[in-house]
Amino acid sequence: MTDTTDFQNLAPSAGQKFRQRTLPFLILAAILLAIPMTGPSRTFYTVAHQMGINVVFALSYNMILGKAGLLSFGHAVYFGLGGYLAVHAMGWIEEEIGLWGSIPMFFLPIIGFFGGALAGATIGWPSTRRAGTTFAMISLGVAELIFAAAFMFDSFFGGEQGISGDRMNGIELFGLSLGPIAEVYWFIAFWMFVGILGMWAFTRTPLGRLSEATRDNAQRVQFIGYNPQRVRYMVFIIAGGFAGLAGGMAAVNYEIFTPDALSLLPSGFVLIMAYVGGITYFVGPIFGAILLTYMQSMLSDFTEAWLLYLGALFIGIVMFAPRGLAGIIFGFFDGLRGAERGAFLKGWITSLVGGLFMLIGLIILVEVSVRWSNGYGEIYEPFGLHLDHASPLTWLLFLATTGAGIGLTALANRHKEGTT
Amino acid sequence: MTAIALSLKDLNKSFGPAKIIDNVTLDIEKGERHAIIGPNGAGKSTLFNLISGLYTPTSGSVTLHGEEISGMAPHLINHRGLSRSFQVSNIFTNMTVRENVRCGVLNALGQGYAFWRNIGSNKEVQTRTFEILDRCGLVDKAALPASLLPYADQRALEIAITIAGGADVILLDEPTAGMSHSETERAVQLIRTATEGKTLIIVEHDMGVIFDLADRISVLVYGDIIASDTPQNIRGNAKVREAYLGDEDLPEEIA
Amino acid sequence: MTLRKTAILAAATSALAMSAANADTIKMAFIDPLSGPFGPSGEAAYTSYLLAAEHINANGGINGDMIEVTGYDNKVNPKESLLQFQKAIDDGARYIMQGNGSSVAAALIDAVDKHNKRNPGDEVLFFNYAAVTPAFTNELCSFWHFRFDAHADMKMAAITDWIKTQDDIKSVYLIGQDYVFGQAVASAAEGQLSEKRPDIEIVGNELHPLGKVKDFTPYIQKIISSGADAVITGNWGADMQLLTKAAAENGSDVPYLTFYGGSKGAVSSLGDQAVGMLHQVSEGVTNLEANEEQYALIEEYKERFPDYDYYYHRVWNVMDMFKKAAEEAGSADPIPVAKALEGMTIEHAYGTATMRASDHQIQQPLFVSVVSDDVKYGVDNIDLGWKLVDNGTIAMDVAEQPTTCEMERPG
Amino acid sequence: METLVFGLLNGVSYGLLLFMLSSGLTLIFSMMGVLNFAHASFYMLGAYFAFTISGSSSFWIALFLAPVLVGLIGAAVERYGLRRVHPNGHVAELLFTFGLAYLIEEVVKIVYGKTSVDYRVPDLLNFAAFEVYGASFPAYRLFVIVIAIAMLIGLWYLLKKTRAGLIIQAALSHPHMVGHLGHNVPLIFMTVFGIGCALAGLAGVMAGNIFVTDPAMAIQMGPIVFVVVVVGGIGSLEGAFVASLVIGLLQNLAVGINASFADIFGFIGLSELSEVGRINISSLAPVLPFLLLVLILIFRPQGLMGEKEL
Repeated sequence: MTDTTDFQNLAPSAGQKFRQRTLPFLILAAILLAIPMTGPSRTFYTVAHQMGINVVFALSYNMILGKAGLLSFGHAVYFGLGGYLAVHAMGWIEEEIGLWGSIPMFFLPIIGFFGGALAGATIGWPSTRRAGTTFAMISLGVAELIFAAAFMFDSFFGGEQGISGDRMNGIELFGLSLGPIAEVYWFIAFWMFVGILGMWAFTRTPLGRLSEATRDNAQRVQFIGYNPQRVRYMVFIIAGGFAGLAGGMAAVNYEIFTPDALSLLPSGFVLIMAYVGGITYFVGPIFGAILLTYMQSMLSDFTEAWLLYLGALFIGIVMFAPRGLAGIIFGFFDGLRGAERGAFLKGWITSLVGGLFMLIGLIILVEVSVRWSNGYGEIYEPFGLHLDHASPLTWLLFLATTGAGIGLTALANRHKEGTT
Repeated sequence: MTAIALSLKDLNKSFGPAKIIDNVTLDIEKGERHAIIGPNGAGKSTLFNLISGLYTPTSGSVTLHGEEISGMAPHLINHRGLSRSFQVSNIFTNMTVRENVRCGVLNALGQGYAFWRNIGSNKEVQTRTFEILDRCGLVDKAALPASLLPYADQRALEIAITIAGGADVILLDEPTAGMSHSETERAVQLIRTATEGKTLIIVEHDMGVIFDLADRISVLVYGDIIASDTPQNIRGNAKVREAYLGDEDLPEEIA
Repeated sequence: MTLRKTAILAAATSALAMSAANADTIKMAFIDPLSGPFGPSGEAAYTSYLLAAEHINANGGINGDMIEVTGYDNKVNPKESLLQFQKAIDDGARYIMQGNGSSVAAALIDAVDKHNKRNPGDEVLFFNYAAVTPAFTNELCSFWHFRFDAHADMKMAAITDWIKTQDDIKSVYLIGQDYVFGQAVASAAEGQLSEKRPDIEIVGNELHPLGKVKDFTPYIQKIISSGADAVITGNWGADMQLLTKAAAENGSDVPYLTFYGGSKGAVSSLGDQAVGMLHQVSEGVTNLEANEEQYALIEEYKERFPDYDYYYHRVWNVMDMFKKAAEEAGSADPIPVAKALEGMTIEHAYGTATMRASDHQIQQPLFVSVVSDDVKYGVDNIDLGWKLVDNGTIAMDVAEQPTTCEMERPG
Repeated sequence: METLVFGLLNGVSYGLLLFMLSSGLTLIFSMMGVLNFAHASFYMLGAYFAFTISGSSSFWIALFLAPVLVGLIGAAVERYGLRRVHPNGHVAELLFTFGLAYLIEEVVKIVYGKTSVDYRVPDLLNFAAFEVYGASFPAYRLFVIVIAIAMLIGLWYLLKKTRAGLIIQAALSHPHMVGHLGHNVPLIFMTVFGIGCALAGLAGVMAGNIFVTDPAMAIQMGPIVFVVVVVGGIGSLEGAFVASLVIGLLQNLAVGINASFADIFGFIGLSELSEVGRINISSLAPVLPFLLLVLILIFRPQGLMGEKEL
């Protein structure tokens, strides 16, 4: 009864495996290879590098938030410490101290991984004994302490100016001097791919599965013979390592690390990235990292109220789409495959249009208010419209779009409730 | 005389002033199927929690295969070969049935914390998982998310997780609670095959199940074991009959 | 204000663009915070650059070319600054301006060096208008970096020189933020005081954590009980405001000699208590004697940007020097401009300014001023403003400091 | 001696201010399990509202009106925001308040501008109450102490002596039981959230003019409030009170200590020249609360006086 064919039937078929596991990585690799062929600008490269780093960082954060169920307010500590170690290593390579001279710059993210994991192992030792809110609060306290310490130990953190290095040293690998930004692209793309692959593979390991089991039911895990604290601790170390990997990527990309990298701000930002993307999906944080990096670096060119939009987006996701962007996207495709495709599509489009209307209303309100508040006499003029804070047209437009938006979403909701 | 698998000695547990377990002493032999019965609130679940490490005894000792385990963390007790199920289904609802069982199997094979190997690549793990699923009649539901299982199958899965780790002392807490008559029959069959060759300790309200399964029965009343004997002798024990008088669960089978 | 397409600027340039249709534009990138907690600080300078550029354009531009200043929001974060720096280069900017935060400035100096080394022919110049860490024109000096603000040691020289003339100051208390900059300020104060007034006793030298103190009262009470006659601080941002506010509240009425007392909101948050107490050192004060043109400029600025005050006088120095250099060089390319800037002297509203060639550090007279209720121009939209103190004009050569810079110049 | 007196005086006034701010969060956190990240934002709103109201009328009207307004906004946030998120669990609630803090800050910036506003101590109280060792103790700080104690008594009376208070108290320790007893739990939650926010608003009214009223004041105060609540212990207003005073005193007294690590640990060979040796106790003062937070959570997760773990 235990012949091999039987249990293999339980596992997904080879075709499924290819579609669900191999194909996405092939597509990712193809995209990464294709990007330089489009002749991207310096800005594109810079933003793309930041995205690559944030993708790895956000995924590592989701290892503990999404998979292990630990809410941390201090994940940037591991990113920062890993990055700092990598920047120091950059200096050692430059000065060819000991064996360092024979290590290519290309492998710095591994040093970062090591640094992040070491920091995770040290700080995680007391903190992962607890879960839930206690853990969250410890992470907050630790982050504050480390950030304060960063200004006390200048030899490692370099004070306010941080530590900088030069990536064009050491042995060249793959013919990459890492000088021009287009060469750094291959470095970032390689390590982002390795990072994604590594963290995805982790979800397929016994420990990866066990961390989910511990998140859902820590008590039961104990009674089948696992120590939940040990599970959390090990996952925490590995997540710290991948955060450090991202730090190492950042070290090479920016050639500088400053104490800001350890502060509560990036820790909060990575939380937002992961959550907005969708913590219940592996790809969620990737979506979140890409969108939020774009918002951070590009949206600030168009509006100074970008933080307001960021806050609104975050609250909107928390309130209306707790499974994040990934949840919205996959929900859409699931709905399309579902039985009542027509009704679903109708409802979905209604909500979408409603949401868009509300967004337009919000934008009008915010942009007009911001200009009025600045008092420079500047006026919001989208598409040649002249939207003054005193003009009735402004408020008419605002009320009309917002009203239409609310009406449509309410309609969509009623429809949804009617069908289910 | 056969070896003692589990031994409770002068076990006490109090919550504040309330004494829930009162000087319980009990030896269970290897391979024995031992049932614990008693009216509601007699302390059966507390006793299980003491044995399995959820609670620390106020005083007294629990020894497993001659080794003291009282006060040990649950996972360490599990490592020493004791595994328990829960009265309320306590499974990993976000995983498939197969993955639920596999969690237990991995531990037995010492790969629980492995982060360097693919979970699907180990043949032995897959074989063992299949074996357990098969024994518990869950093979055809292996790919279903555990949350979608019907109630009786959830109970079966609870047992499957419990035995998956390969423990030789199994504690089952009301495995058939809430089941229909036919489901119960199937469950008893399942328990019988699943715990073959192992030491079984079972808490149950359904006397049919008890008398069907057990080699020996202990009766727990107000934290105290008032009798511990073969089913035959328990039937005739006056103290037991007295304790059960007025209990709505009074089983006709006893008479 | 849309940062990249400022309507004001667009209006101004489009009117001129018609007359000089085939003129090129010189793109200058302003990389500083324009949102978040430090947003106002960046915006006050940004608006100054916009107005200065507008004036230059209205007068025919530089060699006939128009200037376009574009803001890039760096959120005072070094990494984000590097990203915005790349964006600025992409947009065609060859000149960047930054001033908020020494960490950002250090990152940018490094990035500009590397960029210029790795991209010959595509060089970029960095005009630092406010980051005052002395090292930038000493051991960290760079050919590509020009500083248009007096650095910390120069400001301290101005403060100590003024103290030299104040016979009733017999003891001084130093308080600062606990990091490189605060420490540098403290050691400069100690060194210079012992040289200029050996009789002054330094009764306290306190460093507090950066940006973490919510209530400065205990520090103030240490100051009061030390009996100090004056307090010197390099604090900036909330640390500056909270410190002086706690001082006023607890009745510490000795002079507070600050680097950043002039930052926005500091005076208004203190109110009348600031009068006679809050001092600052700067390269220009609106209430100094000046020509009508300067008064008109101050008033125009206030009218255009009512939230802010004419504070960044040095921004006009940056732009005037740049214009003069580009015209002397006959080109707006960075290397000729940089060479022309070295040693250049201009006359500005409050004196003469020289860009010292050896370290690219501007040299100019400095002014110690105090909050007063008897002024022509108030700040923060109240009646209080800055007034020069007696002996408050510090000559250029007094403020001048030696440099250890060994500059590497391109070929 | 001087340092001790100053330290005590300031420690108590700062500690009481902290208590005003954190008592509301203790109520909210204990009962609803929501670690409200936006709590300090309500504190900021209190200060800004007080600025507006005292500008158009008087400080004394603001003292009553501003907290009420903040409380109403808080109640509305609970009713239309948090309640919706509640079914998704505590993490979602926490994240909601996290986003709310961003949003409130940006809206404040639009309405009041990005720089600090000129919110002053009322003239009536703008004098020195008494002098110790040459330093004057401002009357307004004395007023803060009085208001804080009045608030403490009021809160105590409300919780211990009124029927509503008894229900709230029961809900603090046994939220589920209260629902079973037929009370309208959502209404209680909304009320408590509103009251909690109003208390934060009151703290904002009191503190906004001592410190600086600007859009960054919420971020500055936020983390320390958590420290107070967690160190004090869940469900324990007494704990929050003790923790506020402890932290207030700790910070103020540590400032007065002029010793460096090298002075203290010199006997084990710590040198004045090493980086660790150079660290000064007084410069460490503002980070001490976080050290306390981490140590408490590791060694006594129920806090100083709490009954249950987090």
